Amino acid sequence: MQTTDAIAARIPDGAKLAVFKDRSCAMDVTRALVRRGVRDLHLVCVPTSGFQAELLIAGGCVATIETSGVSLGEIGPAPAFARAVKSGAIRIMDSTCPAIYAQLQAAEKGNPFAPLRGLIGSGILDTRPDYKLIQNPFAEDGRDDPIVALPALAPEIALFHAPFADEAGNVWIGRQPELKLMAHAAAETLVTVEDIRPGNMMEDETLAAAAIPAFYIAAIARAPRGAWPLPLPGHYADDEAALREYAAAAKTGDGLRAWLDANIHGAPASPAAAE
Amino acid sequence: MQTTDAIAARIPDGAKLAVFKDRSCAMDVTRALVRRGVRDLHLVCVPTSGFQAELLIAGGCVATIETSGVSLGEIGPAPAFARAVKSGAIRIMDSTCPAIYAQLQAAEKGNPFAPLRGLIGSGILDTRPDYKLIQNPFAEDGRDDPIVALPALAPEIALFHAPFADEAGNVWIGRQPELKLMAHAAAETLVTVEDIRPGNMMEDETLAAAAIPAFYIAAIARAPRGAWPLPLPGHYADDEAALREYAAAAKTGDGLRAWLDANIHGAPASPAAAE
Amino acid sequence: MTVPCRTEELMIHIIAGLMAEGPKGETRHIGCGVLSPIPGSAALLTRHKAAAAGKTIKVSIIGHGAEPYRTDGGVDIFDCAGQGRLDYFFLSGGQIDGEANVNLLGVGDYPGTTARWSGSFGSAYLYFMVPRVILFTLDHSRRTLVETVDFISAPGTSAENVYRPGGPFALITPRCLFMFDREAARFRLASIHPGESADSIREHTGFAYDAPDDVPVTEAPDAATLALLRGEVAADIAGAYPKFAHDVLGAA
Amino acid sequence: MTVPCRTEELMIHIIAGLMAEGPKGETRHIGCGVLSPIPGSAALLTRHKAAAAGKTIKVSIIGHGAEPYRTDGGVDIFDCAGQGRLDYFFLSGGQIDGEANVNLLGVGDYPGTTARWSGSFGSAYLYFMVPRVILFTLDHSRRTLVETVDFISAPGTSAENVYRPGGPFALITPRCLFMFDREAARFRLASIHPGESADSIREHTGFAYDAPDDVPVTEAPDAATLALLRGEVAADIAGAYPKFAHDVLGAA
Repeated sequence: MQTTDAIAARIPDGAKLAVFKDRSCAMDVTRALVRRGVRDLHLVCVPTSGFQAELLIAGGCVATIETSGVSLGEIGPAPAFARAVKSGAIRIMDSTCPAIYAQLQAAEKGNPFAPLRGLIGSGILDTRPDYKLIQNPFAEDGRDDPIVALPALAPEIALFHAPFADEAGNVWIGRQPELKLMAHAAAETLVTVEDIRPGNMMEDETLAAAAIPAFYIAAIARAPRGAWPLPLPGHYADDEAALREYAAAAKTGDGLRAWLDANIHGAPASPAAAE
Repeated sequence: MQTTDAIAARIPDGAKLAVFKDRSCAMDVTRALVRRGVRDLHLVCVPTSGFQAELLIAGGCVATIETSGVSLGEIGPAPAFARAVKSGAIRIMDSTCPAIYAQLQAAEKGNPFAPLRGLIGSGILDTRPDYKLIQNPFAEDGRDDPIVALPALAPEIALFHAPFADEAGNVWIGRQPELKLMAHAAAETLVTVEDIRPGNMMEDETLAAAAIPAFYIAAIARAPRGAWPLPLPGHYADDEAALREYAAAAKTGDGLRAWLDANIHGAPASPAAAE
Repeated sequence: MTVPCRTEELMIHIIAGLMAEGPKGETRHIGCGVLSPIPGSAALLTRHKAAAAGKTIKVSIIGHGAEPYRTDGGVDIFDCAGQGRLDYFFLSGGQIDGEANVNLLGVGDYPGTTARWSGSFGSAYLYFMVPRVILFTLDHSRRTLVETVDFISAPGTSAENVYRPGGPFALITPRCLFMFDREAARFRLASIHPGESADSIREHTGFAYDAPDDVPVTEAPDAATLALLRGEVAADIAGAYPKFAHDVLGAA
Repeated sequence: MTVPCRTEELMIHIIAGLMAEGPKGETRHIGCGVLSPIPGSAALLTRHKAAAAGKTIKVSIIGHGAEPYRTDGGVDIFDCAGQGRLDYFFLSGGQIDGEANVNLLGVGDYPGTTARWSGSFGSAYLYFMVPRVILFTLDHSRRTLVETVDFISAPGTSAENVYRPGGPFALITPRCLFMFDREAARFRLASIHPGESADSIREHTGFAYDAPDDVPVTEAPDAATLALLRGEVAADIAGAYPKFAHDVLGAA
């Protein structure tokens, strides 16, 4: 068994790191990364991100972000993200959700690329020279039928937080099959969980259907409420007050620095760890 | 709620019908189809088949079979299949397992095609003019890098047998995610189940992860032991004696006709139905 | 008989009316993205009204935590669209122009040097694949409804050779309803909400559009619809938008 | 010390020896297809031996009903190979020729007018993607080991421009072990099982191959290996091949 800090220690400067949306995020590890001062991450958001990307950008950890969007949802825009993109402090690779999924699925299958409809005429194509326009080889009667080919996207590391793992190292992900896609596409998968259960969930037909086999998992750490202040579906909701407090503070650079000092650099990893 | 015969009645002559491997097969419906004398099916095996394809071919129901293989597993070759292919009584579209999966996944995603490595130099490519060789648009430095493009494969109907459904029409498939792929790729999905449970499995995080939502399901019938003599994983094994009896009888055309008369045309749909 | 209602409620009512039928007969499936409480409520209103008539409409609301509105994982809604199994979807934009181009990304030189918004999300795919995409905005002003967007997250129309079964259907704002003519690549003013006029619409709209000589006034919801909206729909939408359900629809 | 054993047990022992190390250091993952009890047993023997040394080797056996040997759905094993996460796989064939082309389909004009077998299964993909594919047959005769296959389910070698991280590694038969030289596109006789000779191999092999002047005799398993094979391995492989486990390995 690993600690949250040990998980964070496996993520080096410059890593191409895949993170998931705005829930089931390994936020304890994310805080540990900011505290350690990891640099130059290439963040792959599957297919978007919220407070997790925002915090890593606020902490100065990100060189490049590949995403279909970053926002704090109902709470509003992501201020550090918006400032960093406007100023050019980070490089952004804008995409659209199904393109990022398709790119990960290409890596999952060992394909060099995946075709995808849509995108033609979107400014995204102009900003992504790595997305190529090809002809549909199955167009009827040799008709002109352009379609976008997306390169496979294989992150070096996938990182997320799940409800539980078992002693055999399998991880239960519930209704979030994208987490399995991330584990398949990435070279290495790091996971925190609410709990470690005895036994082997793969022997249980009901649990096994929503499990990632241990074979795909490089390291697991127990981190109760490890997704806080983001939600873990079926377990806890987001901590809206904490997120609003952050959003209000981060409106200015000074406010953000004070928030980081109080909440990251001088604070424990999570409320549970403080107990 | 439907009957097995009502499910079979939804499958017309000539239908492009997807069936699954050698387990979780809707065998009650298959027998009903043979009994009714359905004709000219285009059978899509996902990605292979066993006794189900063999029986439909034996019954004269199949015009075309698209498959990576048909065998009775440890019991031996599939005699009616082998005879029908040798004599040209059915048209075969030979493929390889991951190609059929990739073609269904292309249909699932609304893509016109899917790339796949391998296949180049296999005789399969020579026999499948619908599989095309294209250039990998991401080959380094314009290097010659041929790759196979497979057309999307959207069956008209997907048919299988699952452990249970619920009153809301959701179907639980357990550890067989390919069944969900079939439902997504096909225009219409027909299912038989061991049992119908009260309530809505989608409200249960554990069950929901391995469920096909009712939205994808056109009709469900209860058919206890509906996969017999094939196995339903986690519920019952195959009936090896019944399969061996078939294999022995089907070695000759006369033996096969006698077996069909005794076991299909003059018999009830399943042992349970006979009780 | 109509009764007083909020602008948001009027918008929900209008959208639901648009979706009473589908592109190919009955409406089967309505999808809603993130940050879309008005469309989400409209989808649920459509669903509840259809249910009263014994018909089932599937509603998928990205981010909704409860059955039957949540999606089957994040990939599913896009695959659904690719399969032709999604009839309606909604898009907004920091800018929307007269050719129905949508900008969710920002203002100024790319990547948004003047203002940077969240990003294009699924728009660059769904706008092509969903037969009827309904645009919406809460800011009907020349700032949002512009002549030409600074960045095209997703284009309103495409060249004839581009595979595109879907596209824009209508644009609903707090002031009016526009319908989109794909042949002409132009909006047409369809109805004006109470309190607005042809002139006030023209004044606040940054793009050119067609308008009939007599523009009808938007029909307000009747009491039964409002009761449904403030009751069952409000309770349901709270699963994704608790604040909206409470503040706008008055849910407990 | 070696003890008498069945030919199948010898084959299992030899295959396991081949897999003790992987293409890039330690063996991580061995996959076995349908109708492959000997390879399946070899994979399990490799796994049990590694476990005794404190190392974990993943074994996936298509059709195995029990943990930890079953796959995560039917697509997973192919995706695993595509990801480079599968080190070894096994293929047999109704015909195997001197260039390691494999025919699983039939004899005579396509689609098998003289004899029609089951089909090519996953061979046309896995033979390309898995670094070390071990071929096996129980029929070492000129009928099976032919000069040229009637149909290429999967080719032994590919032109230089074809992406191919994988391919044939060895061929095990009841008479001998061949290793495959990918550069030369030829088999080389590596060892001869007890009771066979260089001449008997030549007599029963339909293709040309290389052979050293002195061909070693295949090393038989020691008593500990046989005990492991007839004990834990037999019990484990029974989950996929109960008849084989009972008849060949003597499992209860």
